[in-house]
Amino acid sequence: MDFNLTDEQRMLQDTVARMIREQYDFESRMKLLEEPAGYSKEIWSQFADLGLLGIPFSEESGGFGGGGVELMLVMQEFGRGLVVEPYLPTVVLAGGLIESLGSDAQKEALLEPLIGGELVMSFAHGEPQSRYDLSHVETKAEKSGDGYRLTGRKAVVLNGDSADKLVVSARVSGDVTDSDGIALFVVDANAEGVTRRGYQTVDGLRAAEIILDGVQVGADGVLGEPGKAFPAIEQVVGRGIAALCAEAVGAMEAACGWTLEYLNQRKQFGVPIGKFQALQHRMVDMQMHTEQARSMAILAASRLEEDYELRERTLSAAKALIGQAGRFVSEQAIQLHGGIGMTWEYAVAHYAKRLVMIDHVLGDTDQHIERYVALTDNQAEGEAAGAPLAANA
Amino acid sequence: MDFNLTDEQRMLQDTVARMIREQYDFESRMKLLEEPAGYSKEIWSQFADLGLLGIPFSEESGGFGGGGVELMLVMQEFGRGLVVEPYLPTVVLAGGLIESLGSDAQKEALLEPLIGGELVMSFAHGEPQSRYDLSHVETKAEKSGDGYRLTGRKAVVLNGDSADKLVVSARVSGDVTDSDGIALFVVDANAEGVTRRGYQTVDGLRAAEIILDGVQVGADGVLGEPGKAFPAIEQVVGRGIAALCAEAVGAMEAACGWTLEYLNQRKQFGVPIGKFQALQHRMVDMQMHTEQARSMAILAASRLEEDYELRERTLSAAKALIGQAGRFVSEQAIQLHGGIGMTWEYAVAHYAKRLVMIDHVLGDTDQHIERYVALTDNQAEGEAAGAPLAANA
Amino acid sequence: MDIHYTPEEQAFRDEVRTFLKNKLPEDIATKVKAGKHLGKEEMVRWQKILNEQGWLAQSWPVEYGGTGWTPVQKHIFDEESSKAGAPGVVPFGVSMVAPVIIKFGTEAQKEYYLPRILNQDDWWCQGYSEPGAGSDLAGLKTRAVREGDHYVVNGQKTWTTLGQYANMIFCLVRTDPEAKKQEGISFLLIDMSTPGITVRPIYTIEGGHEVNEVFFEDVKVPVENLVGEENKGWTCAKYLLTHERTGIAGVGMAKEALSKLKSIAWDQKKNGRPLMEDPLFRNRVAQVEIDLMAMEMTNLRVLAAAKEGGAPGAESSMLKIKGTEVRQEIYDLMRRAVGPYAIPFLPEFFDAEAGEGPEVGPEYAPPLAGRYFNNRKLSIYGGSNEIQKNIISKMILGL
Amino acid sequence: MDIHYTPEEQAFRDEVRTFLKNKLPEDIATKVKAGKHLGKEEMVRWQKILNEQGWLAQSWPVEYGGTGWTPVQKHIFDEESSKAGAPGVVPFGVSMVAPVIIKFGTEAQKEYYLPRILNQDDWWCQGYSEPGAGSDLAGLKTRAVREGDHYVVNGQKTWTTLGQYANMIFCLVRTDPEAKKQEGISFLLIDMSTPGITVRPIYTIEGGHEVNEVFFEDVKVPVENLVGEENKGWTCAKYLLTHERTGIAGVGMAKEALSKLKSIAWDQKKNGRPLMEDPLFRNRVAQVEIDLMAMEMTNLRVLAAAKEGGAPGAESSMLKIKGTEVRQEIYDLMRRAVGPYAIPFLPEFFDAEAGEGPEVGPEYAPPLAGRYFNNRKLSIYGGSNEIQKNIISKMILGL
Repeated sequence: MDFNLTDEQRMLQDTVARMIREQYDFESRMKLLEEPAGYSKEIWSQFADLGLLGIPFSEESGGFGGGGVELMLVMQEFGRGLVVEPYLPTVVLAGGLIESLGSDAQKEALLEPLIGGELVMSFAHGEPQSRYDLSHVETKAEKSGDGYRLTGRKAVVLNGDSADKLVVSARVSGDVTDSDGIALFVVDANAEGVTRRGYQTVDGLRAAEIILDGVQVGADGVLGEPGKAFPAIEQVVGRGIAALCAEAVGAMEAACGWTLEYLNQRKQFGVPIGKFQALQHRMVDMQMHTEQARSMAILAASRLEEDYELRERTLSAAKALIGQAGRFVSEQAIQLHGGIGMTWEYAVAHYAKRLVMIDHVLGDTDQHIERYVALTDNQAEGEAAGAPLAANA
Repeated sequence: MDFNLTDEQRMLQDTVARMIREQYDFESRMKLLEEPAGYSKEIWSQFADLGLLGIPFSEESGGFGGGGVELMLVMQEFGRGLVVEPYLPTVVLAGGLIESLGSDAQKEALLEPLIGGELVMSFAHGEPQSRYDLSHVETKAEKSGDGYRLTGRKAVVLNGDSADKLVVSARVSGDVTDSDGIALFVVDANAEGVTRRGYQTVDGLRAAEIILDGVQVGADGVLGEPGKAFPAIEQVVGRGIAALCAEAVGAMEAACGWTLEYLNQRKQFGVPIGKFQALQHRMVDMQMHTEQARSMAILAASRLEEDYELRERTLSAAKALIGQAGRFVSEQAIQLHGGIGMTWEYAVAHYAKRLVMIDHVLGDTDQHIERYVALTDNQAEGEAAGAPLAANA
Repeated sequence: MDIHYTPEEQAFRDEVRTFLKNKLPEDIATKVKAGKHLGKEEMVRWQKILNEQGWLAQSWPVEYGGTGWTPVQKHIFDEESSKAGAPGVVPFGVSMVAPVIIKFGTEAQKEYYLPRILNQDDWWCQGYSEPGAGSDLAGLKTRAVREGDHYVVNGQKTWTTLGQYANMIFCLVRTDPEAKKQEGISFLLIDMSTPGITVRPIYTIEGGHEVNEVFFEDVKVPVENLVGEENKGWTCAKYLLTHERTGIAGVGMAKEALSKLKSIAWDQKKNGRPLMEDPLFRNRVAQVEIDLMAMEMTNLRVLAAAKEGGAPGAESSMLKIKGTEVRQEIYDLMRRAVGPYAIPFLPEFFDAEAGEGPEVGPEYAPPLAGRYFNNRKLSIYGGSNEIQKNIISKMILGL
Repeated sequence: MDIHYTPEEQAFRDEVRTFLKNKLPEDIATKVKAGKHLGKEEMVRWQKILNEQGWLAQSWPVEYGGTGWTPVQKHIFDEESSKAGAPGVVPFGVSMVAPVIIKFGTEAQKEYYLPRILNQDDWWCQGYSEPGAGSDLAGLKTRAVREGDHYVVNGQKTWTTLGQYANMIFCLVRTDPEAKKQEGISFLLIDMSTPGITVRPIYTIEGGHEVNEVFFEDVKVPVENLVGEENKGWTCAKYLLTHERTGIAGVGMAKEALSKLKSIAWDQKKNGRPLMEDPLFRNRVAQVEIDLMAMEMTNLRVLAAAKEGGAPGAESSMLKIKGTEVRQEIYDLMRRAVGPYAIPFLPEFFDAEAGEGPEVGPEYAPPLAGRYFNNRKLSIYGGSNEIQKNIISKMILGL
């Protein structure tokens, strides 16, 4: 057992941390929201230059060959900076699916520009009725020529408004919630039949509702074997969950940091309010939630390559705990700040919004506890409960 | 709307309060536990002399004609004193069933001595597998001569070890959990075929496991129409719930009182520990839980005569909230006392045990929330949510 | 002891219902029920209707135009209003400055200001908090120096709710800088159009504009605008703070919110079934419903004590805490109920009738996250819940 | 970063498993797993077995007979022990007084006491707390006055765990009453058979007898029983308190308790189905399981830091709080799981094999309520959780 970072990992962490520290202070971040795409193309290029966009991709695909820990290190710093660039939808989700299912030609055509920062993508999967159910896909893909014709509607597609290309899920067979029968397609965001309504999100990101009205996709746009995409979706979403967990830990650290500073500086009745025991204990609770969240983010990152059940159980446990911890930290950070924590001009409000909204992305606490239970009760009970965490699989 | 007590009610309250204050201090109470029956026959006689054993019975039955409020006033004082006498099983439950279903002859034969303090009874209803489900009755009653023959087992029968007579539920028809088909019988506790294993309870009361091995009951022992007893059971248990709620409020008040006194008196680091803000706020939380519990005890007492749904919904809501409040107050009373609150010699430990155990009697918080939901969703939603509390039915 | 309404109280409830049914403008009720923001015009319109009915000044003495209602009547009115979707009355004029003027003001002040408040001629706002002094009011720094028949005011107020609409502000100002903290404070009425006053909006976490900063730079205020004695403003402030606050628990608002939560949870689907049938979610809704039921009863008990002359005192702190906890829990559940559709930020949906292009999620969804965040304020303003616990532990518990 | 055990750590785990399988007496494991109390004989028997294996003194330096284990090895041992139903080692001798003797004792003390601790010749107990001083150790009043080659000790200690079995007690006593609070305290080793010592049992909430009061009346203690310098006992006390506490989170115990909770909840029926399939109860079990998973990871991180030489410091306060919260939650759920059968009080069931007459409820039920109540102590002893939060807010947060 070893919690030390390798030299390479430490370098990666330092690089990202420095960049965030130097270029991503709160005021700069708030200005980025006004960019047309809702983020900075320039910073995106810098991410590319630093190699960050290639982190999770294999070296054959032109990537860095990083695993869960590398992803965690990057996302944690992004969380500290409340980074708005579309790393999750482009690199982790859409990119991950292309690497996982794409043909050599598709990988070459898409991953190279993606890693280079020239191609921004999105994963259009959720639908108005799907809530957090990954297998709920109503959008239809009908055979048409040597390709498919897509019809349906995608909901709250992160950065779907400015993406160049979309990875779209659609059903080729089966019932609405079957995991069998789901296919993935690469669709040009400006293709005929695609209508996008973009909007800002509560936490300052961008998303879109996307209507697909008989969108024609050629054979070269089919990703993997049609109808068999679900396992890859689950795995890539799992990576997304680990990424969000790490981001949340970074944001919690920042929210705790701001709050601690405020408690030390703000005076009332003649003393810093950090001298009041009730507030001290609340601060301790925030810190403890953050430590528990950090533990789960590490565990999630460390188990991305394990077998299905252990991996998915861990990811659901992590997302569930982090949703709760994030909400607690957010609410208490605001409460301990008082009115100032409620204002748009003050960073804490925005950390709070991001943390609470993370619980609405890729499944919330309730959904993941339910899933954790389902995956646990599949196993021999004694094993599941008593198994040492660190035991090798 | 009027929260004032009538003069009669105030007199009743004063009488019981005085008696508890003068004769039921903590040391005296702890001595009573060593009595053979687990309570004091002498105090029971005093209850009779004061008319307390007749409170809920109609004047025709020789009672006081009291309603929910009178019952509440008595039980609240009992809660303050941690009274161990079998008021709930004898007067509220068994007595209540006899008044509700008994023939004139049965009422005369049983209620007069019961109200006079000469007859102690118990309600043998719960079974090893019934948990909190009132309609779960496996005990069988088979026709035998002009009476019945009872076979089965009753679990955790409060004061079942020392009761003179038992009201026993048994099934004449239907499946194990049908509410139809349940009958009630008055059984002599020493009748042939009755085996009792008595024991103390965690909170210092007494209970028994009772085995019925072909116990013969004559026609005069059948209470009401066989198979149709369930509505009466539900109503009388409802009164029991209201009684327990009131008792819990009395016990919470006492637990808060002891804790407040301790916070003021105990010094650490040179000041009374009540000066520490974190402990102050905890004490406030205890007090708030107690006030919320008091509100529900009043509401429960006030709705005992309402129609089925409103009455039962209220009782389940009250029992659910009071279970939670009681647990919070207990745990925090111990915590704020520190080690001393953990000791057998100190009253707070016993209030805590009673409060926590009340949640195990006549349904716990979980069971009653579930029941509340079932009863609520039966109704038109809008009505149920928006109806003013004080609205006349 | 009888928790039922008396026949008189029932008759009153019917009267209120009839009034609301006939007089509450439908456009306003629709907006309120949808959780949208009201503009100034709408608030004024409703308050004029209330005034015509004689029901605006509920806590004033009858001789000044008050209703003479009992606390239970006020409770009934609040409850029915919330249920019907009537907006709450903006408190700064009618419920805050007016009682102070009635208690401490000169005859001239009463004659001038009270009718203007009833007629909606003045929109008042509150100048209490300052950047350096949150829950610690006595530490305020805004100075007023007597110069002839004027005070000259310099300083800054903050968290001034709806100050953007106001033409009048009542302020606590320091008139004797030498005096001990709570002494040397005076209570001034200030015309917002006086030169030297600047109002700057504060945007809050959800992007809304409810509160403001107000800056005073050499603002001349006539001495006749002093209420009570100079340096005795703390008396006015305390009176206002401890002034009976019937509605502090927000029972009516909580019930309305709960009812909305339930209708959302019936509409939302989880795994093909209404979310309201999900055992865990349903349990949470029931928990908060039961908590609210208990709180309503607690509120009624406090009201009854108030009717009997018992001072609500620190009980209102309990109601404030419990009331805000219950509402925050309900808003939290609403946000969670809509799943991913809590994410879009569509401020145009808060105020206007409908968005453009493809709709985004169910109609009720867009304001929910904002409402959740905005309502974090409940446990902060009006004395944070921590301050309320300090009060209870001092006043009730003697700690 | 790698959360897996190294091959060496895996080999060690196998070794521990084999040892436990071969050497842990079955009667003891059965009692531990059923939540029953162990007697002195059983505890001594197990500790002798551990000593024969050389595994009793896990935190001693190797030269005194310690194991030289890394923190991870200790964690593995704890985890496997809990899983197997091995009792925890009674800490007062081997883990508390011994490290102090090793650090501050004379050669004679080391030579005499350490082997006796390993061989189970002495049963030690702790004389720290006093009736007037709970978490505030420095306020202690027990006096020791030097008279020739003896100290004469007068005073009272309390919460002395398992003092009824002890023949030795280590005490903090005040040797200089003039000195400031934390000065003037000395660390004494006292033979319990010395005239003037009385042990009185304290029965706890659930009826058990784990703790005692110890009274000292003119008790003569030879000066050679002083550890460290006179008046410098606080140094020993602090050393002991901050001494590395690997097992403070109680991960192994929590896992065992969780596994028991699950088996109970599978066995119990609610509405004809296993309670474990009740969505609400199942959710609670999952919540605490996930919390425990996170805590185990936190514990491993702290251990790893300790291995690298980073002092666990205030992190152990976090683990203490979280560890006790998790266990208390599990015990609470167990109590609730058995419904009405939590009510019977059957102390004969705690220790003996079976009751008489008709059985009362399922075999696992009788100890559950008692265990829940008894374990309220977890958040009180060893520095209450409130004190731990004070420590964290000072040491980590600097508040």
